Amino acid sequence: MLGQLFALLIFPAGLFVLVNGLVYHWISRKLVARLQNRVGPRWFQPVADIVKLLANEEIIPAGVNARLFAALPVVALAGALTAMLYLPIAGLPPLHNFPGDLIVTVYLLSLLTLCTGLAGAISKGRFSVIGATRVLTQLFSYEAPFLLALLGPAFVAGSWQIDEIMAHASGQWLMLTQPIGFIVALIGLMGKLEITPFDAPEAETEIVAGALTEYSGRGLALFLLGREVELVGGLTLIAAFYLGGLHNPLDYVVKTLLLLLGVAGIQTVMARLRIDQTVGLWWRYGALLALVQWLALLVSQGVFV
Amino acid sequence: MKIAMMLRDVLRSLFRKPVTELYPAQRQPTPVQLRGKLHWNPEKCTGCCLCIKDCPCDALELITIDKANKRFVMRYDVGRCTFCAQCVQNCRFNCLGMSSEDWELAATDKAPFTIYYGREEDVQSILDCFAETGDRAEE
Amino acid sequence: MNALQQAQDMLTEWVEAWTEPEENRLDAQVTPANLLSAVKALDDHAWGYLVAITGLDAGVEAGTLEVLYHFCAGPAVLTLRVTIPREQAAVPSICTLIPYAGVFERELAEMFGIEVYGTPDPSRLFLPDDWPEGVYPLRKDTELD
Amino acid sequence: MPEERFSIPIGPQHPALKEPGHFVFTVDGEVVTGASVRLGYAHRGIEKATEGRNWVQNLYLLERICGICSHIHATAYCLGVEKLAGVTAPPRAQAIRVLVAELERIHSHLLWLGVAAHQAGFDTLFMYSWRDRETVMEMLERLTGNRVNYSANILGGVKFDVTEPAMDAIRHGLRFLEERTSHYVDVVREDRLFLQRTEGVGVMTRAQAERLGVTGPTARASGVPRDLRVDAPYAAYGDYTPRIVTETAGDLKARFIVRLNELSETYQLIRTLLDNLPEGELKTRMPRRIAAGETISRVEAPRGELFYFIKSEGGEQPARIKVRTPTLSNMDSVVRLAIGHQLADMPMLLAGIDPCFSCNDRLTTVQTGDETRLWTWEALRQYGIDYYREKV
Repeated sequence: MLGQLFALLIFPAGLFVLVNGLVYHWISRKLVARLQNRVGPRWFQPVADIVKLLANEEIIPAGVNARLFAALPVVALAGALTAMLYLPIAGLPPLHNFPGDLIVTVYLLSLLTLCTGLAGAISKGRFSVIGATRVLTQLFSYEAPFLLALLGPAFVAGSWQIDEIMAHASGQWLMLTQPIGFIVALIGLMGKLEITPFDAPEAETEIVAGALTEYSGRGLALFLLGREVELVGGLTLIAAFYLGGLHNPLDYVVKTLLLLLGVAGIQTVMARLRIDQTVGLWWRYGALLALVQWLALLVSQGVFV
Repeated sequence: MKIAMMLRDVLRSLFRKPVTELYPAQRQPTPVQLRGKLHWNPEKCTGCCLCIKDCPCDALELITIDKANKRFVMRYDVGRCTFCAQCVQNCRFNCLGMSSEDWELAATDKAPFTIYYGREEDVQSILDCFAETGDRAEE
Repeated sequence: MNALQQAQDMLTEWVEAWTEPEENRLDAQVTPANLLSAVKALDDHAWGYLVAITGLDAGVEAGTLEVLYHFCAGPAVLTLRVTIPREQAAVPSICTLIPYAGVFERELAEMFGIEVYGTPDPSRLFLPDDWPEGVYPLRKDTELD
Repeated sequence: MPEERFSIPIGPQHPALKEPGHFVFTVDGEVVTGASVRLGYAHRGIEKATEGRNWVQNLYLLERICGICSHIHATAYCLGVEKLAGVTAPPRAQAIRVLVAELERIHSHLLWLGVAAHQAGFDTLFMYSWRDRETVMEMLERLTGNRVNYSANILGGVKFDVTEPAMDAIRHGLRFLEERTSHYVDVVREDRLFLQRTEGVGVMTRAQAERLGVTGPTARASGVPRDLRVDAPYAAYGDYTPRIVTETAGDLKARFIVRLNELSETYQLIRTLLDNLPEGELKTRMPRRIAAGETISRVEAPRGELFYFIKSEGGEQPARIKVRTPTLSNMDSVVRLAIGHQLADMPMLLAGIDPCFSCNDRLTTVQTGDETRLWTWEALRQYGIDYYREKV
């Protein structure tokens, strides 16, 4: 019982992932800054932001279902944290597993996006509603290719259980044998995290902060934490599948940071896509590429089996 | 079709020092032309008040103690000054100048913004006079 | 033939008096009734473009306001001057001929209290919403502090 | 039942507009179906205020109409007043005016490039163009003593001379800027992802541009070859003539290209100017009272044609100064072009004309005879204090 509480609140879910998320968030900001020839924030900036938000007054807009408004960020963060229980956080084997936990994890990770969309939709602000529409539109565009890209390694391993897939992927870097899947997965993660060029849902120059415009204080802090947790989860998942598995903490740090650098690099050289362009890109190219990868896998498997 | 054309800049920056100036920890040297705080030299002033006439923001005031002996005190309001240097241009006796060193003029209260220039004893007599009358009116 | 002479030829019918205040400039005195015809003549010949509408207040004693329509073609500036009484300050809108004159007319109306009849959007452009009616900041007798 | 419309306000406080203007866009889904504009949030009553100040004081007031193109406002005013007074500034002073004006154009266009890129969510281009803009800011600081509001002009001349070391510093800086600018031209011309946001967006044909009265680079991007530096040379532009840069596409991409190519022209012009700077005095005497008369002064600001109408009645103060800034004549085009575009394109479209709200809003002071309808500053402040005291 105590052990489970520890696992839930401290390690691997809970506190550890939160700290991990904040640190990675800082690293990504710092990387982007350096790539743009700037200094970037100091190490405590993300922590300071969260602490400040937690201390801030929380404003609930008039005419909004207050309970739902307050519950959504909690659900979002809880969903993201729950997903961590099935992931090889810090290179250690996942705490829990069962056949098919990959699908559950991926959908737990999507809970945050759904909650963000819902939060925007109930907020009644004009920017929030437009933001919510965009969040959900984007969700439906990247989710299928992203899932297909993650199922590639699962297909090769013949299992839908994260640790088994990872065990199969160890020793061989699937990003070399399934490059398309890797790229689609990485870019899908950027869509999930609403990183440029997929930041139309929170495009500050158009709709202020998108779906979360009306959020302040704790609610906003929880959403932001949820996104940082998701960053960790997403990087872990891709590193475990495509970069030859995660075997120890060092392995974990090196591989996830490499991915983070890749994300920061892609982020800096791109302009924001309009939401219609995002959808077009994912369905026209993303989904197609993921299917091509699948076809290639089917053929190669067919040959080898 | 080309994409990611800023990639070269981006990669180069990764191995280069950021250009951000870490003010106030590091200060860049200022050019000599910089128009900072105004300085007034009472020795040559004739009290013609041309500087005051054209000041666009009423930042200057010349208090006459003894016109015949050319004893003046200049009250300068840094908070109002726009640092345009028109007064420096107007002065035919080169009494006015703007410092290129003294430019970090922010303060947390209003007191440092009022500056009295002049011979020490003149400034003192003016301040005493204000202390007596309890206001900052002229004369 | 230079641009100002061309303009002079186009407008002879509508203009009461001509003056040449400076090099490359021509001022034409026009009555409010003839304004639209004069602008139409310029527009029909595609002479230059409207660059600004200036309001002028001659003061309370003179009792008149002036509206200046500046048209430019290269270095040449043609100004149509319309004089109107302060009490019944009104000019016709030229938006039907020059659509973008709307913003200039809105500015003129709120700053000088000149009614521009027929302008598509007579709402305020610059002045605050709670600015009182009947106070026109750029008239000479409006004292502001 | 009336048709329900969903309207998105942009401004007066909105991250898309770093300056206060208020646009209301009516949208159907993501597509804009209507637009309107309300200005005046930055009114300072400058036109009225000029009537209560003397000719010299007005120079600094008008210079502060805009922080970015301050020098060109002052130049337009000086040229106008000098014309009224029958005085001509010496050739070297005129050349220095042109030099500062062109450096200001570089600064303004690079600033615009950054802002426009930021509107498109391309922050890397934003950061780099602003980094490079520092080069020209430093040149200006070295030359004039300030990064903005250079205060280079006085009536009848300029305040400072250009020294040899300063010239070398400018030449050196220009080499760097030239290389960077040609790189940016490549980026805005060819980067596929960025083109998705600019190509074919906000298209304004030449006929439309003339019909909507747009000016400056916005007009030149639609193929209207209008540039006062060439059409009606002022100051020293008669001796140093730039080439008019035009594009025909009239979309956002063309506006990027026109502004960047104008930069290359400007570098060229500055070089020629530095190599052929006339010798001589920096200023002439100006009378304190300016002869009665009216004059018009037109100059090419970075954003387009800037128009000054100055009227003197022979006193120490002007009778009327009318300023028509380029943004005002470009503003109408945004409202008209907006319809049919995506909401996401609005910030870009707005940035496309390089709007300057402080230039626009300069006309009113807040104080009227009707006290009951206005909050005085004191009352407002007290209200704020009371409000927060109650909250705590």
